[in-house]
Amino acid sequence: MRYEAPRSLKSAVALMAGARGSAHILAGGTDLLVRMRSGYAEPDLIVDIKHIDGMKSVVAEKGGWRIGAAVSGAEIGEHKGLCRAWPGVVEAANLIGSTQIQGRATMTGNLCNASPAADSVPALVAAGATVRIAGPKGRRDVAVEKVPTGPGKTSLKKGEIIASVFLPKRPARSGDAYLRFTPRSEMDIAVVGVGVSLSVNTKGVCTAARVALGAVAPTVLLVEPAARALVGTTLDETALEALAAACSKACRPIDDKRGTVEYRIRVAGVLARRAALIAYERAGGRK
Amino acid sequence: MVKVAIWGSLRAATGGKGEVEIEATTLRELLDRLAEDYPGVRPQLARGVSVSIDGLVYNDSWFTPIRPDSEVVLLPRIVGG
Amino acid sequence: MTRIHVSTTVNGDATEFLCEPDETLLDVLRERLGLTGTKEGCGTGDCGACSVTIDGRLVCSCLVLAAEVAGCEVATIEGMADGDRLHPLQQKFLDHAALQCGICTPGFLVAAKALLDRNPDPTETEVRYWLAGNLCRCTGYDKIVRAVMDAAKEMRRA
Amino acid sequence: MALDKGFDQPRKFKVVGTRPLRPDGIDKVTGRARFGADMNAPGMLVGRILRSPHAHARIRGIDTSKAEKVPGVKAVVTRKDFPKPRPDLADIMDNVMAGRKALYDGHAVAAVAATSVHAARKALKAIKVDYEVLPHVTDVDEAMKKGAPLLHRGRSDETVPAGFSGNVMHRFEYGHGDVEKGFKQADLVIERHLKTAAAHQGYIEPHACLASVGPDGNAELWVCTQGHYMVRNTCAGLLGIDASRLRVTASEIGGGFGGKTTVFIEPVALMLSRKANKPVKIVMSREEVFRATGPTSSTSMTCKIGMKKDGTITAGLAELRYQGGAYPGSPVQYGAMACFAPYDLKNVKSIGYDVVTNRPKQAAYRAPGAPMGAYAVESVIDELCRKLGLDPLGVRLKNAAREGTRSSYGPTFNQIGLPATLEAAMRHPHWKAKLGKNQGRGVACGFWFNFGGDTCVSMNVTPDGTVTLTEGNPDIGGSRASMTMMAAEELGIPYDQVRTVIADTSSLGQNDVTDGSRVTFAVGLATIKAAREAIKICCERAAKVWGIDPDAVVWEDGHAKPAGPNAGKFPPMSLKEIAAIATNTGGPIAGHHEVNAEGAGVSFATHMVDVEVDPETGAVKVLRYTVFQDAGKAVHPSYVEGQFQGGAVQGIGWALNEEYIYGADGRLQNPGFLDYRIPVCSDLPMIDTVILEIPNPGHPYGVRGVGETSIVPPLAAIANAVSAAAGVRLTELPMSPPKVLKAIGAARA
Repeated sequence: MRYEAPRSLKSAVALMAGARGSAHILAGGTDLLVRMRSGYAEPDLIVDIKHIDGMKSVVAEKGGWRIGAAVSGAEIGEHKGLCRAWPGVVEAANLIGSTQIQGRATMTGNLCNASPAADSVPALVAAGATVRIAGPKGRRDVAVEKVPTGPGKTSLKKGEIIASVFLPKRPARSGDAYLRFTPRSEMDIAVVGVGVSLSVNTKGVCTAARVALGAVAPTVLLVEPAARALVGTTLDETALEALAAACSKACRPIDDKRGTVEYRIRVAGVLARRAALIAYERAGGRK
Repeated sequence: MVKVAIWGSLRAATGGKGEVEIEATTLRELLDRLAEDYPGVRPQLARGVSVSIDGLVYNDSWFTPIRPDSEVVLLPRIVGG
Repeated sequence: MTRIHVSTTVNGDATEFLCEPDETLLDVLRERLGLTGTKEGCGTGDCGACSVTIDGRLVCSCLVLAAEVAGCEVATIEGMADGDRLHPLQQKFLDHAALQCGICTPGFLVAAKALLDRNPDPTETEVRYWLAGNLCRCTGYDKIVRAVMDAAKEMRRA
Repeated sequence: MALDKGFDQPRKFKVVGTRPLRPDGIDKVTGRARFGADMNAPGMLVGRILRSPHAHARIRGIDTSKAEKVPGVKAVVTRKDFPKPRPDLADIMDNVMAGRKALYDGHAVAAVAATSVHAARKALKAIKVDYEVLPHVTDVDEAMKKGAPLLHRGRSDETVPAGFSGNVMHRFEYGHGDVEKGFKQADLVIERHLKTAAAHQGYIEPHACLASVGPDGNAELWVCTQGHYMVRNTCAGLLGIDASRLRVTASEIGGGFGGKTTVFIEPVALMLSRKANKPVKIVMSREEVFRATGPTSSTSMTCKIGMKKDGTITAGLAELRYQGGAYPGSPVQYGAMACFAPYDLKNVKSIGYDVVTNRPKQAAYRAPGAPMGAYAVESVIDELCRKLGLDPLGVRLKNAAREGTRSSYGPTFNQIGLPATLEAAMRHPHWKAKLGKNQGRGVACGFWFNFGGDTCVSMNVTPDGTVTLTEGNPDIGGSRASMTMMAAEELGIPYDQVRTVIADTSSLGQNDVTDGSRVTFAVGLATIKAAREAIKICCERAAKVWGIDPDAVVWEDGHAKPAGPNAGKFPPMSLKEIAAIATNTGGPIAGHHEVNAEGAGVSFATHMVDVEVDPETGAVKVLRYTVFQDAGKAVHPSYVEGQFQGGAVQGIGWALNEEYIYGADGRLQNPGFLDYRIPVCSDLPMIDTVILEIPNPGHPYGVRGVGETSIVPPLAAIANAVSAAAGVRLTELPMSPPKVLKAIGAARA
């Protein structure tokens, strides 16, 4: 195995594109090293991207925020601007693992690991985030929900690296929230995760919404009927019922060691209601 | 003679008796005579027994004295965790 | 595999070592540098026994490649006391009987210090969530939480 | 006989009952303490074990030829390398290294020693095992049915009635009276079927050892274990060497809870070392710990209890079915003995079935077998109280076992503390505290035995008058502090003038394992006896100096003093003064004591817990928890509290989230701390403790073991609280959110 720590994105891409055998990006390493230890990953090449300019920074861009691929969860949680603009995304990023994991784990890694249960992904999808991908053929911007294609699989091509996540400008009177269910209060993988982002008008009527579910299908789900259930309402009981029903209906979960099909379907609706109310309050809709 | 209480599933080995009388003044005598008088108990003795004498549990001390009026209960061998 | 030469700082001392590219920081600390105070409980980042700080940031050393710490400041349990003067957290762990077997203790101390360095006056809930990545199977955490709260109090007074 | 009938009461203690700092404390807060994996040796090799991926498979052959050729590989070991074991070690041998069959996912089949981790890994991959996969069974009820896949042939003993499969190894029965008659006298009879999942001890330190066997046949082993004498005896037996040739040193131990009371990797490391002629270190991964060491049993139980309207229990019947993994010896007998032990019952019967399945061989786990049986009995009592509108503490006190009660397992209790714990619980503010919406309170009682066993202690007075105490039981939770305290108490010298060390197996006689809550009781007893012997010698030396009869010298506050009318007037001599002239008065001064410390007492506890249930997700939050337990005499109250708290929290984990999850393929699906969910700090409230002190008449200070009883009541206490909060009786552990939500849904439908 070879360990490389290039100083530029270009050389990182060149290393990844030219690699023979299995090549892995290392940012936080909190998934990769676990997989190496268990023998699931046996890299021939590891490219540590933390020494590349911009990978460890959060910068304002067009009213939104560009977050480098190697920015850790703890750094996101400590960033006042991000906390103000996208509290739901920050909450989701901060739910990944323990304090120790937070010191290393990145949202980009969470996305590229392509676990259906990744915490930050539903929140990013709800927020309408995009990623910037650098590759041998140049760079492209892609919606977050287009990245994972199945458990452990992404749409990234050989040599491609996600360089940053972009959170757009938060519209006025908007709020987002992420809730997940885990058996323990910490140190757990989501059995169900729900990200909600919505905007309201001055009368508290929801004007736009995005609802995303995690851990209930092979990839994150952007549930449009759930969003439609909210738009045009003040999140009254009928709207919340419709939201819960839409979320439960969208689920295509499996039975596994972490939860049952029945349970995931049920709790997706419960959490969606709760997350929507938090987002609504944050948007200034009150309740 | 000492009265020895026999636990439920071992009673099959004592002809259904829940209590047997044994001539013994020590633990070793008790176990030896028990095996002689009730051969059916031998497999359990081989697996190991503990003996409660007046409420305290003994495992191996052969010369533990037993008084005629002692309360003696035969138990499967107790080990810990 | 070609070994990698790494120059770093461990507990304030300039340190150099050679490591395999896939070797973890935990393995280098324990096997190459003789710093066995950092423990391995799981090797997968789930127990916190291997907690250290890198440039002040709390991490599981089992999830860090040793090659990554080139040029960094690594702090382990061995560097916590000042000579023969225990850190207040170490003293409070003793005073409160906050350890039974002691295998998780170094990780808890390193993690608790990282908390108090940031937040000198944490609530019980903040302590409990900060330390949620450190598993202890002996104590039920009660005395550990008390020791951390008490150490924080004493450090605020000092 | 070890028993000191003369319990010195009332005695004013000077050291016992105080809270000094533990002697090994500074090493443990500075990282200096050396645990199992912390030792290295020159020329050391890395040992690794190949494990079966199948739950049940015949091993047709193992080809190690390719592995042996991997560069850096110095030894490969399979079962063929071990001599035929003695009959009493046959199951241990087979569990350490599979013979004809692999009996569970994770069963060791081969091992290698190599110069690097990489070489060892490569060698494991190069070993070819020819498996014939067989049908498997992991569920206890399935395993008992006729026609179930059989693990062994002809192992069921004469106690097993016809109609069961050959996986049922043994049947136990205890009790007295006539339960059928008793049920007829009851106003209400409830029968429930209950299940519990297998839980692992979850010690944070994986098993580790460093073995070195020389060409002269002398061997050394450094190991984390609860009993290094047991390791010596077992390994010597498995390797066919004299026990005296094998010197075992116990490292500091990072938790055990019963799980380190047998051998797994140690014989393998020794065999690899013997073949390679170099030191070999084996450290288990966490995954190996879960797959291949000993969790406790999973169980299926039926419990039926009858009660009168006034709360009198008229009869109790429990049938306990415990699977103990691939070999006989589940702790079902203890479950059957302990489950009704807290109560004074006229009609009681408990039946236990020991069952084998394709799971790792269970090892002891804190009060082995008792928590599950208590869960069954205490759940049904709680339901009876609820349905009859009775106070659950009042009912328990009304039926409580007391001094003179004939226990359900046979013996009559002497002085015991159950009523005191119940009365303390009734008086405690926790019992009166208000509960909110979706909250519930549960109580439960628990019983456990204490053990004694072989114990050696050697106490040496140094020339400067300080004292070294040498004992042979690994200190798993602060026992060196307790021994030091008892030695200082007896000698009448300050705590800091005694240093206690754990000897290797060449330095003392046989010591039983640190288990059965025996150490503070048994080693403490031997320590006191050793101190008394040293004191006797000190008094004799003083008598010589003074020219008086030794009987005219007494020992008080660390000094020899003349006593009696004709003793004469001499200034008292301190231990320091006597030690300083020891060379002149007859030589070094020491006391030692070797004993089979029989006559341990029993222990009881009552637990009280409040929980909140989220009716929409089934999540359970523990809000408040109080432990009431009899400690006999609390030697170091902080560590007694620690035992209470730790046991309670292990019980909380077992009740709510911990479980071994097997797939249809018979493989363990959650061999890691991420999905085997032990409680984390943020899951819990503080755990309040109330120490009761009802002296054990079998110990000079009245000490009882306290380590295990605290895990017996929590499963039931939490189940009772969750059932109260959810409004529906939960009968299966763990009460994970999907199960709770399903039960709530079913109750409302």
